Amino acid sequence: MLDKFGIAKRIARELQDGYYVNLGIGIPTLVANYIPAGIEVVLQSENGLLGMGPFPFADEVDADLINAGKQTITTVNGSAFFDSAMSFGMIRAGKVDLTVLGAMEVADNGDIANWKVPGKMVKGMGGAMDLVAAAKNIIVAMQHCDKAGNSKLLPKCTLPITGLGCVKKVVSDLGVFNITEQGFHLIERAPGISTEYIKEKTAGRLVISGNVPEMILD
Amino acid sequence: MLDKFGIAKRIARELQDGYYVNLGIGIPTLVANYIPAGIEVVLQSENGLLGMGPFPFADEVDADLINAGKQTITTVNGSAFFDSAMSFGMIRAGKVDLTVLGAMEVADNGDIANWKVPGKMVKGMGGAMDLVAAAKNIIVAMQHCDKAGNSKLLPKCTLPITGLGCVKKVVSDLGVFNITEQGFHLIERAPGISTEYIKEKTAGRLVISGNVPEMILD
Amino acid sequence: MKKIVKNAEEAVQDIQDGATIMLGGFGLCGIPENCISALVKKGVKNLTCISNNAGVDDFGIGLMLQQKQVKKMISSYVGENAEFERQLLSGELEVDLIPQGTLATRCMAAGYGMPAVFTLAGFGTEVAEGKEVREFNGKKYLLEYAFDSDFAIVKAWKGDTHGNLIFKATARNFNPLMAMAGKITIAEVEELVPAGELNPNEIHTPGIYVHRIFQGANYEKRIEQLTTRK
Amino acid sequence: MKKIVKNAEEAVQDIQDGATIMLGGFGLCGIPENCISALVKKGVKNLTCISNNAGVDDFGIGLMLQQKQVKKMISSYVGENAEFERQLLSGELEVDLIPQGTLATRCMAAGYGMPAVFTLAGFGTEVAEGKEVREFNGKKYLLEYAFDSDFAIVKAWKGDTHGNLIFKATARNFNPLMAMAGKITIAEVEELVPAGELNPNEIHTPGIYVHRIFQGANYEKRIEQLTTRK
Repeated sequence: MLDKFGIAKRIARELQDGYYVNLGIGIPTLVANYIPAGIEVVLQSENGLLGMGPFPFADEVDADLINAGKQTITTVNGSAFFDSAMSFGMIRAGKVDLTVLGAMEVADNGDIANWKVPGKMVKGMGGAMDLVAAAKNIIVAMQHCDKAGNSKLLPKCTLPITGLGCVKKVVSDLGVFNITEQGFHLIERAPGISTEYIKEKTAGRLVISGNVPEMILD
Repeated sequence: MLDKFGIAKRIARELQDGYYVNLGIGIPTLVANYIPAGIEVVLQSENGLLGMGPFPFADEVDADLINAGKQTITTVNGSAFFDSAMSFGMIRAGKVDLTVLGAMEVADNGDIANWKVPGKMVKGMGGAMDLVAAAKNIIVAMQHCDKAGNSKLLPKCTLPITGLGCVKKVVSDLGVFNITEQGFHLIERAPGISTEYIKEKTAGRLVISGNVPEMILD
Repeated sequence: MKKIVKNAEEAVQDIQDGATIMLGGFGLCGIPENCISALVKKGVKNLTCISNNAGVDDFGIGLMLQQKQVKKMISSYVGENAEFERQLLSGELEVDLIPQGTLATRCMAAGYGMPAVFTLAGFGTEVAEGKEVREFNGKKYLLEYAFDSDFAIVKAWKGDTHGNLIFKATARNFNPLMAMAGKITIAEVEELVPAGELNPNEIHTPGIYVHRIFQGANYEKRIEQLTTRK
Repeated sequence: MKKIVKNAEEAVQDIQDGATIMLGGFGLCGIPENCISALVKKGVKNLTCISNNAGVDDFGIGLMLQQKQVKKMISSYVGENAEFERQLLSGELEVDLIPQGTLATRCMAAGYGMPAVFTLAGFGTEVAEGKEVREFNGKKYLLEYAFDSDFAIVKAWKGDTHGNLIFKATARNFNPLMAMAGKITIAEVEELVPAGELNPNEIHTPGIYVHRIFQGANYEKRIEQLTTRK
């Protein structure tokens, strides 16, 4: 089973040199810590920055320099600032190579729900609907099951939808799944997790073809 | 009768402090020379400048600094550069207070034709269609008649239209006309020009109410 | 050209009950602190506020919520704020949640004289309910309308007496977009300089969009999530 | 990240006959001189060029017209150029004339992922023929589509190794809009610096939009209308 760092580490392997990447709040943010050596990736923060750097040292903190999670951050060499319309413009135009975000539910056709739970206070979708509707490559980082052990990889989302048919890949604590016409295509098992266990924990259509390798991290 | 300098001088009286003004090529450009003392006007050049200054001294010439007529120019204190989308965006959004341009024909309902003569090489509308469609206040600077003596203030444009019902005022060599529902409303006669003469030279509907004053320039 | 006003009180003096106002900023970053204080002091009510967020309990738009000045929020993300939640649940406050990119683009559309835009965000979701859908090149878009706001209130880093503005870092966010979109645009700036001191090549918002400008005072610039490394 | 190419020849090497290319500049101001020369040298044919103007007889796009490389021009104002007129009248060259603001906005739309925009320009004129008209708030707008271009070729003042661009004065014009709009965007710059040397607050075109960049050489920057005072 992968912990959140493992999920982030596995997703980081999808990065390629020169990629422009938007990392959502939570596990996706951790992906930045595992960018493979030798490749250069530019992080987009949708509040108006390309080239997001690490958190600042205490004496570098600047209230005017935050990320989309409202955390204080830094720039890197080659950073650029812009307004929110251009930021979502570049997302909408497909200029961002990869978007990584969390989800409450993913359906086997790529639908995603991650913004609203009926009955709970609704805080809003922020940039999530723009990102999922327009990003050309979306990977979801998520726990495979909720706290009660129910699958969050479903035949159909039960929560209000954030976007239709947009997720390309899911990396959960149990494995890596490509979204295909046939459903969740298991391509790697998390360390120590059997295909049987994954079958049991996946409510949506699951495709397992041949021997699925166990992933090796590090 | 007004010469081109007189037309420009008369139009300059329409300027008010704080106006943002777009001046077209030809007579309109001359208006900049007659801005009344004590008021500040900002000239927009639709290729991407607010705050157009005078022509440069020979040693100031910069090929990267031109106006919409492709002439070398200068900036003033408070100038700002921007791209062509923002430039026409501010025009379209009605932020430019006054647009002055030339015309081949104006109709008594405010239609204007100034971009194309059938049978002649068509060079294009440049920014003229954007300006006439979107500017909130358009004054046309023009000769009242063509070289053959035919009125260019018409009941209906004969040339291909640049924009519909957009002209608010015409300043010709013969007088000043507000465009109203009733047609060209003569509000001032050029020095030495009689209302009779203006009637004779105006093909479109002309409104003359009471004694029309002769304008006094300087 | 008389764009300079003395202070925030003068800048907002004609904002009436029931007005629709845009307020720049993302979270607490780049918000017009001085004008918000002045609006609280003025006590104007029944406002419709277009702003990406609604502040926190004791800062930003949260201060206006405390005084029950806001009738409706149009935002992409709210609720960092207990009073907000209370008013929402009690029905005192109306909220219109809009995808962040759509919010930004509807501001830009207003500033560029575009009455409506097509955007992908929200198609197939409850955001799309009642909206016109149109397909282009096999993708489905929602038709979204330009905002119509009486006032836009923005905060810039530097400004000049012609109203030209330069924003700093990610405090830019919605500010230049809203600056373009207000019927009346008010800019508060950290540093106000005479026309000619800003480089014309570095202006983010040309002065034509700005009707009133003043140098603000006592910026707190509160940080919502202070994160550092060692 | 490998955006740097050696020179214009390398930058344009995969532009094929029949390509649609955008070329930045207004008149001769801010045109990509080096890439135009390289395209002339390469001899690529049947190009559709989206550019506000078409150069003069012996400079700018005029050089490509001399070599009969252009099948169609999409512009707002042309014909400062005898060869252009000759080809147009003889039917060798096709021309699509578009209002300047519409041209600019259709570029921006492509860069912002907006499939179409509504604009006032041209309503009631021959430009509107065959176009969809829609009324908003009592005004009639034309529906105009985002451009779809294989390459955008722009000229900037400064650029860095990440592709960030800064333009100078009115040489900005269409350049940042086209930079956003190309499937492949090529930028030639007067000065190419390492990432980190440009102020992130002063970037006009973020590098995400730029695929290839090089420092150009021997800029002539010809002036179309030299006007001076004494």
